[in-house]
Amino acid sequence: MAGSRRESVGSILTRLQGLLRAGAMKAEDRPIWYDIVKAKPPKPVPPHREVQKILYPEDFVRARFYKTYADPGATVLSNENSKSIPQKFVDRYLELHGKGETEPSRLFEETTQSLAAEGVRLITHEERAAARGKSQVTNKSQASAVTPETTEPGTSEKVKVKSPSQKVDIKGLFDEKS
Amino acid sequence: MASLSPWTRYSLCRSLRYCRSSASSVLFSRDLLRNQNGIAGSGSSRDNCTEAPSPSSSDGKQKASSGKAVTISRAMRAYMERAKAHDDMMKAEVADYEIGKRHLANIMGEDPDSFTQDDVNRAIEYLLPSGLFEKRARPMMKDPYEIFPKKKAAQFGLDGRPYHWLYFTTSPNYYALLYDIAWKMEDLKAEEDRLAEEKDGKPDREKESSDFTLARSEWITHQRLKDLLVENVPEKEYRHFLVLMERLAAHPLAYKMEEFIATYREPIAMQSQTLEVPQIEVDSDGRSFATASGKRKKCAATVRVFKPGSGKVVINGEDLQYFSNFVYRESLLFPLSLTGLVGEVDIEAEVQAQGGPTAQAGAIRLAVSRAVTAFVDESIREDLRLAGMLTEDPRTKERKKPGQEKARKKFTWKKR
Amino acid sequence: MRERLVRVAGGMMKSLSRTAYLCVANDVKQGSSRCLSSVAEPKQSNLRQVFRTSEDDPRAHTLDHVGLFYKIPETEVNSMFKGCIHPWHLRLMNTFNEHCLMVRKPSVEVNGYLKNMNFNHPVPKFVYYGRRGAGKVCSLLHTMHFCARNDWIMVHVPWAGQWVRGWNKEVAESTHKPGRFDLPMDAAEWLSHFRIQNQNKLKDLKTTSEYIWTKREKADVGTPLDEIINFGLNRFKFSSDCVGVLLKELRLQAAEKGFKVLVAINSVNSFFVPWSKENTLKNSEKKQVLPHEVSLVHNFKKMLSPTWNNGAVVCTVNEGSNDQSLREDYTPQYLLGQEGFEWFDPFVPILVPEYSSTEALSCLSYYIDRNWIQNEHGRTEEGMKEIMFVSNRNPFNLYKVCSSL
Amino acid sequence: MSLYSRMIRWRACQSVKSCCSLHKTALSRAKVNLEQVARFSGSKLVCNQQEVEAPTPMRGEETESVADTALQHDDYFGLKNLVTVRDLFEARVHLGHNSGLRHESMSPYIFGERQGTDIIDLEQTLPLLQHALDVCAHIVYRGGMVLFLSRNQQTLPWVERMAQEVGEYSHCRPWKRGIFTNASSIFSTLPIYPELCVFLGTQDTVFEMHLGIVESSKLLIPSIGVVDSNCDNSDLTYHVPGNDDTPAAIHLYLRLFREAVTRAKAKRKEDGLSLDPVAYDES
Repeated sequence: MAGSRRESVGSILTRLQGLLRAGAMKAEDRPIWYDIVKAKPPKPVPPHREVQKILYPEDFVRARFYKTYADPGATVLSNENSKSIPQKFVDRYLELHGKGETEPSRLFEETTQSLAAEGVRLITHEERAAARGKSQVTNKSQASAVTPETTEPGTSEKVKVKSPSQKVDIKGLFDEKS
Repeated sequence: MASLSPWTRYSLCRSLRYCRSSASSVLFSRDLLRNQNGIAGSGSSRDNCTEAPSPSSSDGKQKASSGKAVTISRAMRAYMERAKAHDDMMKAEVADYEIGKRHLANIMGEDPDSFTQDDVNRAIEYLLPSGLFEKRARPMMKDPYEIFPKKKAAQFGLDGRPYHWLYFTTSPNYYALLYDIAWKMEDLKAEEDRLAEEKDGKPDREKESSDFTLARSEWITHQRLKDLLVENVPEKEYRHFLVLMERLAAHPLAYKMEEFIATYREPIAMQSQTLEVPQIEVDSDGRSFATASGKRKKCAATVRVFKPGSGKVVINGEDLQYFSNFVYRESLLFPLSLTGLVGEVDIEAEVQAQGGPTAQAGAIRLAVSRAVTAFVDESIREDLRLAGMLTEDPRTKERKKPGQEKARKKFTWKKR
Repeated sequence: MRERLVRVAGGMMKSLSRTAYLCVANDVKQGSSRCLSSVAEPKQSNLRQVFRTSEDDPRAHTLDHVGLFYKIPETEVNSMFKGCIHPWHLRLMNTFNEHCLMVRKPSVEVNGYLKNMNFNHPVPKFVYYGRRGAGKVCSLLHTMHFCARNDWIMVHVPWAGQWVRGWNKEVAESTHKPGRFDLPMDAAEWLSHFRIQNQNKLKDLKTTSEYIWTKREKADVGTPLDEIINFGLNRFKFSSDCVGVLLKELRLQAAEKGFKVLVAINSVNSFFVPWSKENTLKNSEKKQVLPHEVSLVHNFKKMLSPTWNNGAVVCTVNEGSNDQSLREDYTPQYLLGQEGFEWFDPFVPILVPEYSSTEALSCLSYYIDRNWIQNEHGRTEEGMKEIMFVSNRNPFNLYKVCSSL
Repeated sequence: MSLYSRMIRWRACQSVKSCCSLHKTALSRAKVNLEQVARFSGSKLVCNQQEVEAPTPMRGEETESVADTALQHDDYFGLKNLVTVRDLFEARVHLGHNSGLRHESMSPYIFGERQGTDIIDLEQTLPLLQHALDVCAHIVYRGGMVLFLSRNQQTLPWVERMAQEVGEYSHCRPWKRGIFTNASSIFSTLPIYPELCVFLGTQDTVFEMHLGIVESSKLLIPSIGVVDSNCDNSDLTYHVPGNDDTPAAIHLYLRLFREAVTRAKAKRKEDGLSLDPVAYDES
């Protein structure tokens, strides 16, 4: 078509109209889309706006949950009906909150207790660290005979992430829960 | 040339304008062009252009059967105009050619009415002798339809809509093929899932798929694919096609698509099947023998192989001593050792003493291999063929070049 | 795979040394045992057979021993065979650490004749002939061994061709007769060879006439032949004449004294056929010396004439000692030429053929036994067949083929 | 996510309701219009508002007027009830890219950033999609060619199949430069252009924009494009903010465009606009 090939100038509609106005294109030769685009022009672009972060109240509960408690372990994804422990916690929290009986400051502990009553035992980061340290000690005493250089607890912990003793620890966690 | 009058020379030259290279593009018929201009009525054109009705009006509108005006797209109008112009030009050229032919007949003193194309060729060769090596570069006078490239038929209808839904890809047939392959693959995957569900992940396909194999065929060549698609397919695209087809053929359920795959495969001819196996004859002593001959360089050998035998070899009445070098004896040994007939056959060879021992040994070896095929089974015959024993060596002595001492060797040259 | 097979086709007997290729080739064929040396699992040949005989006395050899190797004792080797055997054969024997000869039909036949001959007749003449490498010298050796065991006196020329060729040899005008030429070195060499071969047999032999070498030096009647030999070895100038004296005395005394003389000459045809001009013997004036002008040849030719008895002449004719242009055939008639044939007539030609398949197998078994064939495919039955095919069962070619395995 | 999903669900219900009500009125209005067309056929039904430079149609006044009447209609092909916000949500149309990849021109259409991922505002997407479908249907209704483009390898066969089945065109293969801008030499005929390009993804590779967008804009071909949060929408005539990577979303778009094209063709036949002697479905 004989229009300007500078695509950044106006829109295709204005450019075609320019052609028609200037007589470079006869009216009967106009393309099919012309009438349609003219009748149904593109909608104006809404004004630019700042994109907000999407946050919900439950996010704060969940954030505090993860801050306080250690990762409760894996979640079964194949069963969509089963809820994960954090989700249960959040639901219970909101439920208690909705009832309005508890003080907001005690709501978190209340929820923990309520879940504990149902048999869900949550382990805090400190407890986890303590348990891990203990297993680390035993592990070290076993391993020291073989590898005396693993003396520094921080590095050895990193190294031991995949060690069998760690697995035992996790297994123990599950056992406790069940 | 001097005897020609200016006029004849002019017409001759005019006729000789047809000496252009006939770069042929894709399939296109002149039937179509004739059709549209009402020259030839028979018009059995091969391409899809026959679908387009012949437009007679030039204003771009036509009354359809419903009585309403049908718009002919500008692209189609332009195409038809060009087609008409081309046809007019061709008509003029054909007329020129006919006149030129008559002039030529007169020059040669022959009857213009019975002057054929062969006569034209002969006359041109006589009147305008050319020393050019390339035949196509020499003067010629031919039917314009043989000289001008054929014109491409329209790929779109009167309304300007392309026939093919992948027209805009510029290689519709190729991409349609890829599309087919993709969907076949999807179908196979779906089928596999279905079978896995039905038979608990163990579809028994051994029975059906037993005769599906790619071993006896190979993928079609690049050129063949081009011919099949009537499109230019770049090398890269051809390789892409191969990759996709390989993937399809490697699918465990590929046998279900055997028919589709087979269209893009060419059978590998079992050459040993087409091989001529010599007849086994029986001589007066009741021993069976086979006769065969072989060639190498300038040497020809005829060999009779007797079975059973004791490993005796007679070449031109001598024994294997005929070849003093072990290399030649070894070359005779190979077909026998490959077939396991060392010491079990007798060989009688007659070989022309011309040529060197290599040629003689090679000729005898070929003949022996051929003769031995009579006594062995098919698989060994194929082994022999694969080992190159049944193929004649086409190499010959390279000619000596002028200015050189031998074929390659140069004269000694010293600057000073 | 295809390429490999073709590559093997190129130099295929090397297949034996390049068995790896053929093994690959054969794997494809799923181990069929057709392709001989390519059998994936080389198994020892079952053609292995008896190739040795403990009978080391050639007098006892009969046709039953044909194709079997017998061992020559070390002492006899040193006394008799040093300088008689071709270098390659000697090398091979040294490698094998024993000196074995195969009993073959031609020599058994000749030995049989010698055993039953009436020696009152003029000397019988036998000529071994055959293709190159067919075993003529070995047959001659066998005969010599036979005669040595019978305490015959050996007059053996290891290679007569040596006397008629060599353009740079020391050639002297004959002291005995002008127009002839002496080969002092060759004659001396032969004398020492003769002495070694007949160490204990010459004690009683004395000259029967007087020989005057120079004005001062002469050999009286009754001089031991040993002294003649010593004289020849000390005075090279007269060595050729000494040879003549020696041969004459042997001829004369053979019948009288009752000892038997074996004249064994290898490639006797060189006595009669002149060598080409380039390589021929030349005198001090650079003129060609024809064989009959050489005094040694002249003397030995006399041994071939039927003028004496109580002895035998066993010779070989050899293509190799003829001129390049005269090697078209290996028959005595062709090789000796007109003159030689007439000189020799009458004689018994004995063909030394190539190995029969039993003999070839025996030889291969011997080689395998001596670890001469180490390639494991060469030890298989199919490998042996290949070797036999390529060598055409010619003993020398058989050795050559096997030497690379 | 639960609150958000609940919220979306609520919104979706609202939109479904409104859609239903709208649809009813639209249908009744369409009937009226058709009757009007029938009554005033032949007379010049003025369709445009003010432009003098764009004269009334010339290609057979009768058909033109029918088409123009259809154009007057808000939803002539009944495409508004085809899809709801819920449908879009379930087809994961709302999922954008990582926020760091966001294109500035897309920020008005982004609902928010959820844990580092942009969420596209389906409330805005829906009307834009309906508008685009309507335009597409109108172009088809008038006999225009539609070219469907996509460079997504995963969904390529589906796009091509849809185009083939509805009798339109498709180009999902590597774009050779100049297919529009240099068409006369590439096709060696008088160039043929589609009347509409539908981009089911506006990106060629992850870094580059589809070249066809610029080419169609240069050649005055209107384009509809599904633009993800990381794409530039400035060269498209009609844009539909939405996920362009997920097969579910692409299948949804394909279903909608298929419906739009089929309905438009049916209408075209019904209204007697289709007089072309050549069948251009599959040949």
